[in-house]
Amino acid sequence: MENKRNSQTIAEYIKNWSRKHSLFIMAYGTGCGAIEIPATLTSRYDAERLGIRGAATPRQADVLLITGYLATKTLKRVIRVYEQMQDPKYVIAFGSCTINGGMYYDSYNTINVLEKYIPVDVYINGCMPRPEAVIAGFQQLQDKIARGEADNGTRYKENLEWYRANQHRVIKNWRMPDYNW
Amino acid sequence: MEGIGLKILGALLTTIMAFAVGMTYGGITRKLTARVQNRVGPTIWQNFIDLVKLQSKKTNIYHGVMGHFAPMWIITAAMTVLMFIPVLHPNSTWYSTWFPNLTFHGDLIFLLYMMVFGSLGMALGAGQTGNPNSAIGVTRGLSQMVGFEIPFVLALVALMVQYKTTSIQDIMAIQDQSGVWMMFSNPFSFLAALFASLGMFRYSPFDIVGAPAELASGPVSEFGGKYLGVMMTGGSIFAFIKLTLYVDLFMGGAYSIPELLIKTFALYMVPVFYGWVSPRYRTEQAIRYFWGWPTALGILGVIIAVW
Amino acid sequence: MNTLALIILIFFSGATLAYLSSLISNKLPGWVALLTTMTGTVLFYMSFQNEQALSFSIIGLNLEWALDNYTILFAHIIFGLGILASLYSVQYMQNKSQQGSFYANFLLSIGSMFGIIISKDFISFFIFWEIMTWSSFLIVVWNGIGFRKNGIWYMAMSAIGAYAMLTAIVLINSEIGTYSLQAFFNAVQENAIDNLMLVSILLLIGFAVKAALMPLHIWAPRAYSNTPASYTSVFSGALSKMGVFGMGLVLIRVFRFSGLQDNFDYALVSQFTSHVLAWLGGITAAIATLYALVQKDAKKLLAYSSIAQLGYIVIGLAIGTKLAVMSALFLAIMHAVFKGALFMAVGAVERQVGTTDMTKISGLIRRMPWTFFVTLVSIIALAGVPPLSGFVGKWMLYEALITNGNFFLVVVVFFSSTAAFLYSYRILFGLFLGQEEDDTAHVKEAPATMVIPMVILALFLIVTGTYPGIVFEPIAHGMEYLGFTDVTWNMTVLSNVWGDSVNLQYVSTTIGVAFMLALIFLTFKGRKGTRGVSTKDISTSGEIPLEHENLTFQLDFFKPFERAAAPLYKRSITKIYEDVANGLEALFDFTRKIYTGNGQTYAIYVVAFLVTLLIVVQNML
Amino acid sequence: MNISPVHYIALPLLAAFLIPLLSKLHKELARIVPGLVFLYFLVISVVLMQRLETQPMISEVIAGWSAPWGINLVFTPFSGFLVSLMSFIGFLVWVYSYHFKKIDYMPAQKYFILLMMLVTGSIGIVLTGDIFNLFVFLEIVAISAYSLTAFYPGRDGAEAAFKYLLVGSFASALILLAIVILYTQTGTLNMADLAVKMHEVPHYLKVIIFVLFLVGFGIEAEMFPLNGWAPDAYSQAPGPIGAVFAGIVVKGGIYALVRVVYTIFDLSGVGTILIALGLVTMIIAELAALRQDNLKRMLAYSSIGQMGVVLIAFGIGTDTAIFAALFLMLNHALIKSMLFFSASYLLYNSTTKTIKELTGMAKHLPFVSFIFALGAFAIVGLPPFSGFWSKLYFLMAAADAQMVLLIITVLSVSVIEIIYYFRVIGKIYSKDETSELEPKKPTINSVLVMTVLGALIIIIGVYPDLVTDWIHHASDALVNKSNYIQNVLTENLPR
Amino acid sequence: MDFDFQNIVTISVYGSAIALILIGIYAVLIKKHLIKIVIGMSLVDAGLHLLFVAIGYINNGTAPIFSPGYEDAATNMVDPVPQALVLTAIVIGFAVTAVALSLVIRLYKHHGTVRIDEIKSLKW
Repeated sequence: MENKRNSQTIAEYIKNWSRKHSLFIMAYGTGCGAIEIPATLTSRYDAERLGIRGAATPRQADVLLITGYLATKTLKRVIRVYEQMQDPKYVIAFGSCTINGGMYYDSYNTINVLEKYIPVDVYINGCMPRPEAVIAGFQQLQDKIARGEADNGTRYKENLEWYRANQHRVIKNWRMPDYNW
Repeated sequence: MEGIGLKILGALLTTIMAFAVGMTYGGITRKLTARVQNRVGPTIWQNFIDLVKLQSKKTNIYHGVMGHFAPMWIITAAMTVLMFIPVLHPNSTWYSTWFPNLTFHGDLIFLLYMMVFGSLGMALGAGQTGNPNSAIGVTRGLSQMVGFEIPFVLALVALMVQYKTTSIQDIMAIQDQSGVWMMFSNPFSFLAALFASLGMFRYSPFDIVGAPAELASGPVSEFGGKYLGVMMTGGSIFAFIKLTLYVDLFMGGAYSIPELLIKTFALYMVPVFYGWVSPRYRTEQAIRYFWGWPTALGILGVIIAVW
Repeated sequence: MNTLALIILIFFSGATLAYLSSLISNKLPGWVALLTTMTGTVLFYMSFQNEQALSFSIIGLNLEWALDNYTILFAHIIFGLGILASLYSVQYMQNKSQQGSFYANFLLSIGSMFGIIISKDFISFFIFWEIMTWSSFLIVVWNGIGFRKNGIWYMAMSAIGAYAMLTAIVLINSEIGTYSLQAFFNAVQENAIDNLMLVSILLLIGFAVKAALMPLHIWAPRAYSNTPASYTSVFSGALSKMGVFGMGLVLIRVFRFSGLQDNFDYALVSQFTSHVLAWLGGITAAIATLYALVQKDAKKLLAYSSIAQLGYIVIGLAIGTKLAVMSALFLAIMHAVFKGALFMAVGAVERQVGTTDMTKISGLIRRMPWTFFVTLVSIIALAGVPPLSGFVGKWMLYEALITNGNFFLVVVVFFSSTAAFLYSYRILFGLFLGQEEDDTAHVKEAPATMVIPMVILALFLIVTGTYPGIVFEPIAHGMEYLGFTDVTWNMTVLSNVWGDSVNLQYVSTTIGVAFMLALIFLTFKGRKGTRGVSTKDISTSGEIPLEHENLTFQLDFFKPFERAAAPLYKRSITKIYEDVANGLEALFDFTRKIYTGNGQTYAIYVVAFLVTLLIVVQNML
Repeated sequence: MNISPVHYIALPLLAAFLIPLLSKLHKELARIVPGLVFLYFLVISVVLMQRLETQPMISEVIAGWSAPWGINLVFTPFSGFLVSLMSFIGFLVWVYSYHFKKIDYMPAQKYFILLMMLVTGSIGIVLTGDIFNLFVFLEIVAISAYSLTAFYPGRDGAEAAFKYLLVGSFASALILLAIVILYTQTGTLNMADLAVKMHEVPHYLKVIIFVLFLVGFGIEAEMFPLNGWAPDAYSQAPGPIGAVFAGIVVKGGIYALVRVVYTIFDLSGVGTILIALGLVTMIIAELAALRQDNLKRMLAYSSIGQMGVVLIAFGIGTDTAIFAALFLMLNHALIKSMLFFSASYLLYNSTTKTIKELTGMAKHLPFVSFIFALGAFAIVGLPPFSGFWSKLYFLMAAADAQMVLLIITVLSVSVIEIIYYFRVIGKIYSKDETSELEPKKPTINSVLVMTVLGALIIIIGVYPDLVTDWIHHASDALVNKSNYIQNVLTENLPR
Repeated sequence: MDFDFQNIVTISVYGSAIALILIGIYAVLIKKHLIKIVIGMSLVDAGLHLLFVAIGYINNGTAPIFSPGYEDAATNMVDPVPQALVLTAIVIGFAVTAVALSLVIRLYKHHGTVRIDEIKSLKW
């Protein structure tokens, strides 16, 4: 992949630099992975030194953490939270479950591949990933941001129809108000 | 009209300084908090980074005109109050050149009311977003305000009574003349005001207004991007304003910027320290807290002042 | 013909005409009322500069009417608000029945208010006072709902006040032999009244009822909230000021400038009364504020808020220094303006939506932007936040209290005005902010004749926020009538006796500049990407609200505060009154058991009475 | 024709006998003749009042025996005032009840005869100068009042009438006893003469006589605790008779009491007793009225309370107070009769006569409700209605007498009065629900009567000078006792 | 005090008058029977009338008529006024009693009782 960093304008560079060093995370504690977030953010691993801090609402958040398997029911919520986040936004998916369903691969009500429903920037493997891995994942995201490659929101918008089709396929009762975001 | 130009320049300088100091203090707090918790913590410039990021973010939505105005109310209030507050001691050399602004045209009670201006505007904006959490946060914030205003006002009344003036410059000048700071000549009032400042800064234990897990950060829960950025700026300026006001009123003001920084920082550490060691109060507990010992101290202060 | 008599006559005959015209068409009375108020107002403003007086005699009592500066000050309130309210009223009352009686009483009360302030003798004062009372009472019960709850209390409390006043009046007459106000003041100067304190206190009680001072306020919330909004603005704005008018006369002319300040006892008692009154005002303000912020009904909230505001005014008058009186009168005018505007705005909501219950309404800001604007401006003025005119009055009040040494009172006042932010926010949020109700999606802005009066009032608030001197001028003249000399004022600079000042022009300019800067920055930065969305589009922690759901937070709005202040809410004065009333009724019920219904018992009474009288009277005669 | 006060007595007595005969000629005459009598009352009242302009009083001697030996009728400004008032109210009652029992003329005949007797008796009480005659007239009033109270064939009417009779017979017995004692002591029955000779009576007897009179007339004047009959009688009598009770009969009782107190006796300290009794009467009555469910009983209690105020005013006894008392009596007569007139329409088809049933009556009977409200406003003394001025003068009198506590008590009771009157107005004008009563539309004559009364109340309220001269004359005449005695005893030759 | 016949008569007349009044009052106040009450009322009246006549009576007096044989009537006549008055009063008392009795009949018809304490549908 081509390194875009050198082709950035000064303004873009500053923007990306600040984005990189200030990641407000929206932790969506779906599965067992949620237990790793506190560990990551508190004294032992101290993610705040990287500029990572929690945000309580999607409006303020930069990063959406999907921490584990997603039931179709929760997927609906995830989609909504994701869509409410403001550009630029990033998604980090935790654990095997978000990659291929993991141990729930044949469950009737979980999704297997998160990428089909919302775009993901970084996957962190493991079941569950330890905080070290999480921080490594964050660093990877930061690199990506700095390079200007984290175009999560744009991807979603461009392929909205595809994502929507996938979402509709899983979520049978799509009774979500479409507020035209 | 070179006076006007200079004044505008001075006003800009004051604003920038207030902004910078406020932001830096926030960063330092974060760092210190992290150290206290045995963490490395972010850099002390982290707040600036956050601000730049917020401004760089796209702001997709707003919830109507009051939502749009909300950050404006805050920054307007912050800038206005800043213009009317003497940043440095009137006798100091720097003051007359750069920081006189409009300080002779307002007094303490005006400032008290002007400081509310921002919160009320913010509350309106938060209300319009339609998020129930915002409204709940606002009600908590306003209730808490009623709580801490009482000791605060008691302290101010003691001050005004003691010095027979409501003008901040005069208060500073009298402290200067007598050589005794208010915080020593009437320690009870100072203590009451100090307790009130805990609530004003909304650090723990008085941070239920924007309880992140419960209320999704309360009033600001629908604001992101540029709105949040402007709010942060306003908040920083306000932090500076409150500290400066305390320094002016209780510590005889500052003659130079370093002195100001030292005094304000020392004051600032009080709520921060208090926050480190305290869990969170519920709103009614917070209000009762302020209506308890701080109010008693304030009344004592007034009695002493009257004597 | 004398203009004063002509104005009174116009209003009273206008009232009759309005009632009669309702027999022809239900639409006519509104226009008749508007025409009458306009004629009266024009007549007044054409001639109020001239010296005017009128005196005549009725069953041997001399009645005098005259205009003076203090009167003119209050006449401004009455006519200003009266004409706007009657303009507003035409559309507001559009579809209601029985407009004839409404407008008749409307005009009667305005006319009698004018009568009160021009009266220079107690008899016409009292007559107009009572006409005002019952005409407003008839409007309170005009809708015929909840009479027992609303009307009776109003009338009973008013009667208590009026009779206290009447007692004082007849006592004065028995002392000085005339009903003339001027003679009374002269007698006070010469210390010619033996029980002056009793008389003054009785008069004060009479005025305090109308000014809704604390133990006598219980009629106010019920009466205000049960009245059609077009009258409530007059009711709360102008009619309650009649209490202030009278209190000003007693507290300032009798207590302060009585010429008896050398008399130690007198000074002591008058000082004591003033202090008690000031504290009552403070307590009124605090408690009423506390009650205002737990209300669910917007009109009730405003009603309690009115009580609180009147509390401030009473404090100002009771303190009685130059600045305090000025602030009280300024607040009186401003209260008339912003409370008038607020009641009009709430009335507009009521007319367009059908209710003023804040738990049922939300998100009207997009439907009724002008109404919102007016409410916002008025609420800011009410809360006393700069740069609107409410701040001017509050500032003067605080300074007056502090410079006069009322340290704890200032804290009480400050507490209540801080708590006032809570209910200010409550009403703005409850009606206009929050998510939009689907039920109210069809709602439109109120018609122009309703909006224009409100906007005029709001603009007045904005202008006087920077240039309060416009209002200071008549106030200063009025204060000179009350006995103050050398009343100074400045167009835009407020100052206290310690020499501290606030320059309002600078304040407004700074706020304006800062606001414009922020506005430009926020609006134009990333303007293309930003768009307005519906208030339903909120982040709800992933939970998905359905279209018809309304998540607006309305119930138990200030529950935490209520919990914290629970001891203050525990004892409700209304409840005490009701308990006393119930107890008395039970006692009366017991008393009337004397009439057993048995004819023989009555015969026994006769004999027993005869015997008793024979025994008792033998010694007496 | 030479008009003299005798016509007041003679004519109705004649008419009463003639009516049954005349009604044989034409049924309608039974209605018309009483009206003519009342009209004639009005005419002679006006003429006699005119004549009083030139002479202090008219003393009419009956059967040629001059005072103090003969029976005489004395028409002073005071009695003229009351007589005119009674004639006026009587006439209005006649107009109002013209359609009374239209279908069946027999009851109407009885009704009008009794009504006429009631009014005549009351006028006789006021006019007579002889104390035994006063007793006789009182009995005429009483008997016709008993009969009228029991006029309706229901069971409650009889009960009320019996109670009234029981207490009333005590009254007559006591008065008779008093007259007996008085006669043994002075040997005269003429009131002027009695007043002259009163100093011969030993003090203890004087007191006993006074107490007997006080209790005896107190029963008619509805003094507490002698007024148990009043609410029953008021509420059970036909509607217009309530007005007659309040407007005429009670005035007669008060007159008798006042005449005795002011003219015959020269006891000091009577004022205090009257004030005390008036106060108690007023307080108890108003308290009872507050808790009353029955509208007419409520009006009755209110009437008692008003009489208490009048008693207090007479007890104070200064010029202003008596002026106030007379003004109060005038207002009470006008307003209370108006209230009774309107109330009887409001309650027309009600069986229980309770206030509860009136909910929303204003919708059906707007005019009557308006009149009732007007009456309520006036009687509680709200300006600019006539009730205000009398109340003001009463208070002025009390204030001049330095009775602050009295003022406060009276005004507190007025608050109660306001509460219960306005509660009724609230019920009538309530829109919460509507009454199930079948309203009866007021007939044209009753509308006329109520309009006249309402207009009078407003006119007197706005321009009290219309009647104050009249009342001033009356009160002067009452206060000026020696003038009365002198005139009665000297002007003794038959004209 | 000499107990001659006239004195005894006088005393007994006065005494019986007072006794009648007291008995009447007793009946009115204590007896529950309506008829008895009416009788009591009549007794009171009768007692009063007797009293009145007795007061007017002079020992050995003559009728107040100036006619031959009664020349000393002017000085020694019985006072005629009480007698005239008593006549009136008796008529009145008669009328009242008649009304009362008619009312008693109606009360009995409607209430089915003649006990006064059971007839109190109007009270308070």
